[in-house]
Amino acid sequence: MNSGTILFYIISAFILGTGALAVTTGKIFRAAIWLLFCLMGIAALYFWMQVEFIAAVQIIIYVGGIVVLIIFSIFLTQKSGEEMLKPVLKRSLFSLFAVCFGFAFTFLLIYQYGFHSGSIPFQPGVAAIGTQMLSTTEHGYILPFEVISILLLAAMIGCIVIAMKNKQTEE
Amino acid sequence: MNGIPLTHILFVSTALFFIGMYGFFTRRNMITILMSVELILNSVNINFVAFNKYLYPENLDGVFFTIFIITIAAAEAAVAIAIIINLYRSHHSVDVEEAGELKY
Amino acid sequence: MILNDFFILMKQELMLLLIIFILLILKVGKDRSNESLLHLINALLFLNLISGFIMPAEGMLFGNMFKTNALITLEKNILNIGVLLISMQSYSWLKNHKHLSEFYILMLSTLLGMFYMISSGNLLMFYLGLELSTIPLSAMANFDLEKRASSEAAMKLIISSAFSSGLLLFGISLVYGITGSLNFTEITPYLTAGPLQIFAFVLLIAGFSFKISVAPFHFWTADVYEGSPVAVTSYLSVISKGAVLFVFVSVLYTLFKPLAELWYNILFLLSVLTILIGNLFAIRQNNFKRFLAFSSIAQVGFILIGISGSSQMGTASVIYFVLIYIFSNLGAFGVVSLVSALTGNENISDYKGFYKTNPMLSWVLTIALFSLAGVPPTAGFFGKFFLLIAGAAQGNYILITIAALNMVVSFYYYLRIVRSIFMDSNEQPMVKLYIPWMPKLALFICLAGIVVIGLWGTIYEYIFSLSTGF
Amino acid sequence: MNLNLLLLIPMLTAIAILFCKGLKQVRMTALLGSALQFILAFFLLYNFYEERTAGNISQMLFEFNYSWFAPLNINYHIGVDGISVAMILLTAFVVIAGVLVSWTMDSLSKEFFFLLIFLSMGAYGFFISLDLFTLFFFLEVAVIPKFLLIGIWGSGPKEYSAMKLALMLMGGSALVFVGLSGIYFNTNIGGLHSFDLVQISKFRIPMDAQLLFFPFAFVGFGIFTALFPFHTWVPDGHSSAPTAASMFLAGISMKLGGYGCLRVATYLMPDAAHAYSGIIILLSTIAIIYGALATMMQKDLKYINAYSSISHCGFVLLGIGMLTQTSITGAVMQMVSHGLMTALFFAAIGMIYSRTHTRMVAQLGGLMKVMPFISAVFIIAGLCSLGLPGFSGFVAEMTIFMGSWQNPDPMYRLATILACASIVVTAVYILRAAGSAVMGPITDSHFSELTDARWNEKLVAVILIGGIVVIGVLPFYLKDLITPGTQEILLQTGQALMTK
Amino acid sequence: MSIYSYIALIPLAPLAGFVILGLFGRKYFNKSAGIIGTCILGLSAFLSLATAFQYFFVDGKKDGIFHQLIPLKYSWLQFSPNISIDMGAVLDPLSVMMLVVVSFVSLMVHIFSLGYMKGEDRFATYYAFLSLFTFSMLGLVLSINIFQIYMFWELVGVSSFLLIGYYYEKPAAVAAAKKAFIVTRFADLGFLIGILILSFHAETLDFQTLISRLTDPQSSQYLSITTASFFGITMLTWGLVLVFIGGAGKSAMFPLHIWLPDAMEGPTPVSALIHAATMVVAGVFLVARLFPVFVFDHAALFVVTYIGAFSALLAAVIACAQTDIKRVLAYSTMSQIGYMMFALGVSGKGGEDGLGYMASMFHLFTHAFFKSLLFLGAGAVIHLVHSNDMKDMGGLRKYMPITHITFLIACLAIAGIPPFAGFFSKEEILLATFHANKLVFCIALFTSGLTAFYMFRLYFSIFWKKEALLHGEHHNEGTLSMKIPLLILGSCALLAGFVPISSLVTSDGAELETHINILFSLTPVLFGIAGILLALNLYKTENDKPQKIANVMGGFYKAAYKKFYIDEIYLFLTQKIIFNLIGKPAAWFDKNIVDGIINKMAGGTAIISEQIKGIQSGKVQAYALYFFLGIIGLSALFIYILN
Repeated sequence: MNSGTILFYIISAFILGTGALAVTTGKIFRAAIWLLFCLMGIAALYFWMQVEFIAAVQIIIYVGGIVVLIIFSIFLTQKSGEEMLKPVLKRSLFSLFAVCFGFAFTFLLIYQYGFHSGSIPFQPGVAAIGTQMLSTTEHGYILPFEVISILLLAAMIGCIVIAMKNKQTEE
Repeated sequence: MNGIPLTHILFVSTALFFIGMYGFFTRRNMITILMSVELILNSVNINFVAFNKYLYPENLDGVFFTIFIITIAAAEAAVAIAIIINLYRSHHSVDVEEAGELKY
Repeated sequence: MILNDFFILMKQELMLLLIIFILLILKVGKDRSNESLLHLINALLFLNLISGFIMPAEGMLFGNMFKTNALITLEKNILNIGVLLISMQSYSWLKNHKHLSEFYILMLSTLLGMFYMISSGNLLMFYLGLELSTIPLSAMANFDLEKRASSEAAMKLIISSAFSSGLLLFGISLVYGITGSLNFTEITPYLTAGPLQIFAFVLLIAGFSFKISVAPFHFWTADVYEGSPVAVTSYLSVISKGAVLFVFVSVLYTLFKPLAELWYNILFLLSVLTILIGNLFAIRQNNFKRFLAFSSIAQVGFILIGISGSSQMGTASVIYFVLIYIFSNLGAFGVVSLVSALTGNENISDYKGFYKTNPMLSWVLTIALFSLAGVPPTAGFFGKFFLLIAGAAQGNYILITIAALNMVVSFYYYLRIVRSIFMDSNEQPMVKLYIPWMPKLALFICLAGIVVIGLWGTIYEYIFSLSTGF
Repeated sequence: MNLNLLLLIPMLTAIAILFCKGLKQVRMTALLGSALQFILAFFLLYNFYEERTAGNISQMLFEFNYSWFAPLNINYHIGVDGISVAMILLTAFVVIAGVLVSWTMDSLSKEFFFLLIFLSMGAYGFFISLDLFTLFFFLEVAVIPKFLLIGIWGSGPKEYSAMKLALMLMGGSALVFVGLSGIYFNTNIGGLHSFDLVQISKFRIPMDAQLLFFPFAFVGFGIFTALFPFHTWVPDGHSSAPTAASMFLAGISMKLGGYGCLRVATYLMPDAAHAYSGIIILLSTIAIIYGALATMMQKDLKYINAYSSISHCGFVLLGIGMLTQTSITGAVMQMVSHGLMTALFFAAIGMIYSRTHTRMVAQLGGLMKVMPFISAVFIIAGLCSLGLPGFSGFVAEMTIFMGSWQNPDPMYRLATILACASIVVTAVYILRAAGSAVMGPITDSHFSELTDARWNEKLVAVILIGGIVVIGVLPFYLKDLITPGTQEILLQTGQALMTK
Repeated sequence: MSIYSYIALIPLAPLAGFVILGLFGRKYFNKSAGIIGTCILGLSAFLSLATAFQYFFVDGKKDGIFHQLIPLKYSWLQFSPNISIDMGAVLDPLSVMMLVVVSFVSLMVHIFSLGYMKGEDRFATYYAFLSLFTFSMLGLVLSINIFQIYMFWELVGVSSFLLIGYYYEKPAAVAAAKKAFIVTRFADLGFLIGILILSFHAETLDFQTLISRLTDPQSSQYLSITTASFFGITMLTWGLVLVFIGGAGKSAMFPLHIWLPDAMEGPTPVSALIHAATMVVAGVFLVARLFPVFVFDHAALFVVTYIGAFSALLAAVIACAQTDIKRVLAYSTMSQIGYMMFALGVSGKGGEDGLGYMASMFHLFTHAFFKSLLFLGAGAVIHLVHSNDMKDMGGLRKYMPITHITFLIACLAIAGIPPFAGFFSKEEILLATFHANKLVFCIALFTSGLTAFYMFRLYFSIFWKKEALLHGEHHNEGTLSMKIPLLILGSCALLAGFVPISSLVTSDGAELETHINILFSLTPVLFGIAGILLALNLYKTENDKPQKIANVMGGFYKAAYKKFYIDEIYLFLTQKIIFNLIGKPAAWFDKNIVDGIINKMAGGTAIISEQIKGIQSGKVQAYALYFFLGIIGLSALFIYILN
């Protein structure tokens, strides 16, 4: 029972706890904050797993991007701090049951499958990632890179068109 | 390396996945639903990284997949939020139950 | 020389990119009148369609992330035809739309996504293609910016597709965990019918089923179809569905070959369920788009039967049917979009006595519906016949009987519309509509397709010769 | 001669109609086209005899085989034997009569005649096709025009009837489809599955497959020819349809079913036919008796004829089910005869209805005085349908009885006797209808200024009655025409249960 | 036998007449139609007489026996190598005699109708129908093939339908026509099935072959038909009885006689032709035609005998109570045919046993003349009085002397008073019966008495009784064309008895030696005279005796007057039983059960789709939930299945 293990359990407990809170708290703003914590916890998990690059990306994009976006949208659509509508009780009970069952089912399968970890050391250097990202050979990711760029472009245009207040509706 | 078995990490990811799903099912505010989706995606990310690290360290497929997922999550969130805002303009509410006119 | 065959192999994708950039440049440049822009765009799309047919090549790039061959080229061409037709049909709607070029940019980027998805040899590329073809689509669904229904539809689309892609990703991650690779060719050998594999596989199937709206993953379909602008609806129902179907077939036949028994049974269940659900809901609909949504769900059920044939005949029949389905469905949607653009009517009850005022449109609509219903001599008959024959090859006659009898139900609701067009009396039927030449041309192309593709056996022969066996 | 003409001429006619303007052009074109078909049919008959007398004893004549969907071994394969020729003649008769009888169809005339001709094309195609796919194709081609014809130009609860008819017929063809696919996948000709009728008939389908798929095929086609209990589309459909459509329905499309039962079900799956003959005979006997009894209670002329058609088509199925040379011959003769006779009957009813605007027997009466010609036609049709010697009905029914009686099983004998008994019931309802509708005193004062038949109606009567009488007086021509075909079928059905 | 080929003309000439008159008569030569028809018929009558002469006296006889000649035979519809319907003509004493009778009487009727039907606006149609009937009747008697006979049988039926319904505007006429057709049709069903049975076992439809096979106890066919049995009765009996039922229907034997009286609604000459002389004896003809086979089966003959006898008696009784003169004649016809039937029934084959057969044919022959004479006379009367009812008549003798005389002759003939025609034939019948069956003999005797009584009741009430009170107009008895036939037939009725039928038409073709036995024939004559005297006493002058007797008889008289309620029974059976208990339920079942189920299926689908619409609730989260459950369900299911 070394420190690494303890750290892991702490991190994971933190992730799950904050995650649970994020989907259950009554106040939307708090939910956003809990989400933020949860994401950071996950970043911490990445650090723990020694994939620093992903951790960094996680923090930059999620924490720095998405959560901020979400909070903006909350400001746009909501008066902060007000209580959210309670979920429909029947459905929440049912979905709680379903989710628990699903979780049991899935994890049972995973557990039974029993992934045996190999022993090769795993050291993803940022440089390696960069070179592979732009290589055109086997395990090169130039094409997905291009595709994602188009996706982002399209998404941007879409957002602009949709979210732009158009004059007709105003006057 | 530390002696955490892979299944424990997978436990975390799966749990997170279903937590997200629970949120998705129950939350009535669209934005919170979006948050739940983010949780789901993150659990998948954990899966990929964990698999990549523990099982197939020889190449970085999982890691790259994670990167792309994160990017896409961003794009998706952006578009979703744009749509939600537009919907808010017309419905003056972001409650899913409100936006149920198309049915049967 | 890698660069050379890069240009040759990816010519269709590059063509699309080119058009997208042209549109961007036009957008930033001085703004033109919509008409001229539309003509230009349709010309470009036509070029794009033509370019698809020249220099067919076979090969793969980037370590099997992108592969192409005659069949894939054909599939892309089919999609190109569909897109061209849709853009011609939505002329009247787009003519006075503010965000014309954005619409096209989004549409073409989704098309690009589908192309990547079709030629993907790698789960990552497949996923990216899928998302690229989904996210902008949900933006497009919102293009009737003032309509409440439109934004609701868009919301439903984006949220449920996010959900489904989440599950899909979970499945992919499991597959990755099991096989340790994302490359189709490397995955296949590792697939066995173990519990976790089955679970992962079902997750993937669900991802596909969501896109092609197979029950019980279809619920978004009707609402989104009803809410979105007609152009987007037809795009959803024809192009994106067709594209995913193409991928579905190839993935099942090649990637998941080891699990054939499994997915055969799954398809059996799903197809029966889908046909039943589609028919039962379609009977009752009054909104034309919603009606077409459910009818298309039923159609997908028939397609699944064809796929379950799991043979060269299966592939050929599916592609053939999709081709026919594009023409027939666009024939119907073309009329609907014209009517809704010019009069705003979208209900079937508005079509009472339609024949009195608009005989031409009525005939087009009727023939298209007959083709959907599978009535000879329209092409739909041949499509359905071959699908069912392909399914029957497995010797599962229960499935065939159920399907055949369900065709009768589907006849009921198609004929219901024909009835209200021709027979029901209406004190104030719709006014005589003036139709611009471009949609008219599109409609005629649809008609020609409906008539020719069926009767002219060579087309099927060609597709069959290209399609890969099981 | 080239059989494709039989499809080409109607197609061209239909297209020509689309380019016509006004009722006059349209109907002239239609008449021209149908007259051409008429001539062509007789030309075909002539050539057929020529070939036969020239000693060409191949089963099918004038074959034309074109590979349509090569990968599935689907061919556009056409050809005729005596039975098909008889059916084609029947079609030609009914078509020209139908065109003539709807001479004054002024609402949407272009569409009307287009659909009429289109329908006839379907019928021709069905009768000449030797490839099951082609056959099925034309079978369904012939369904939808009926829906439109009834729904648009019909009377009474037309939408309901049209929908019912279309759906039940489509249900029938769905079953047929299952049967055909079963046949297809159980054939192995040179390593290929085949839809080719002639080849399949050479190849004996395995017994279990036959037992499985015969019911599908037979019931499917049976629905078309009003097999009990799937006959309920007949009364509604016929009574709501416009005159010409009724003539087509009863005259031709019910025959599609009988022909299919014979040519596909019985011919390709003979062993199963033997296995199931008991059930077939039971059902057809029920149809005969019960159709006749139900007819007695009808008050609407069209309903009367529709129900009597159920009864008469029961004879067809009975003849097929008895599986003796004579009875099958009789079945085919009955198809032809019933086609002409019922077409005539509907034509007469249509003429009466178009004048008196009622079809209720109770409201009609004394028409003999004001419209002797039409009344005479009506009575002749009635007499033919109750099987009067000298008309086709007698010959056909007697042939069926003779053939059925050759089947020594006592139950089959009983069925035959019951079938014979139905001719008495037929007499009852026909005479009731004729007696109170045509004879008797004039019931309604405004009948007295009605006019008698116009030239086109007279022509209709002459054509159809001509056919009926020729068959009735010189039946041996028809019989010799179809006998080789039926012999072929009976040889298929293996055991020689022929007349001694 | 090519020299006979001209007999094809005998039936075909009337057919041609029918076609011409039927198609063009009404429009082009409505007036002259009568002449044309009559001339055409004259031709065939002449030809048949010529045939008779040639057959009987020139070359019919070979070594003392009349042989069957088949001059014409064409295969019409070949079912199988040996079962085929042939069309042709047979010549044997039976058919030749019938030829003469039919064509001759028909000719008379044609001539009579010239006057009687004058001025009808469907004059041509009338003659067309007459020609059609004559054609079918001639074809019937010439048939060489049991199926040919069936066909003409049907044609005769339909032409009688048309002729009875000639006054189609009279509902009664239409009803009568329908009744006649349907009843005979019902009987024909028996005939048809009989044909099927006989032909199946005899393996032929041809009369000659059939008879030769079924009368030769060694032939396999004979064995098969006698061994095969149903309810313990041999197929032979079944076949013959069923065939006889067909004959009984046409010949109005009990219980299928109900149509005959009503058929009197038709024009009177038609009654004279169809319902007196020709069609109604078709049944007798049929039995006679198959007589060689009947002889082999006593059960069948037994049926024939008793049905015949009973009908004779019943008809006679009913006839006494009727007041409509045509109905009286109708019943008397029925009664006389009963005579012929049981005469056949008691007969044997060959030699002295064959007496019955000969007598029956003889009676048929004579009866044709006097009965048609009676009808035509009645027609003349009705033509004058415009009524069918005795009450409106009386004392007509001074207005219509010729009619009176001929009518009297006919009555005497039918009453069997020597030397009139009826005497000889009836005497032979009684003789034959006396040898064979005493019971039937008594019935016959009594009946002959009754016959004399009601005939003279008729005669007196028409021509004597009260003074005629004719309103001033025309007192002539019709045109010359009406008188001539009366005279001709009258002379026939007088002389026909002397025609040597016994040497011509016999059961075995050989000559049959007959001798009038005075002592024996005294009884029937006495009975006849007794009947006449009774009638004289009661009806010569107007008085109330008949009424008294009627009162004494009471119920019986009423029953007889009401024809023993047989019509009512039939009415009950058809209307109540068939229509209400079978037809209506069938129609109801079809409408509500069979069709109902199909409609219910459609409705059920709609209902289901209405029920399940809730799952498409419009709530995106619910959709996601279904999505998820679908996945879990599928994977759980298949993991369970595959592992």
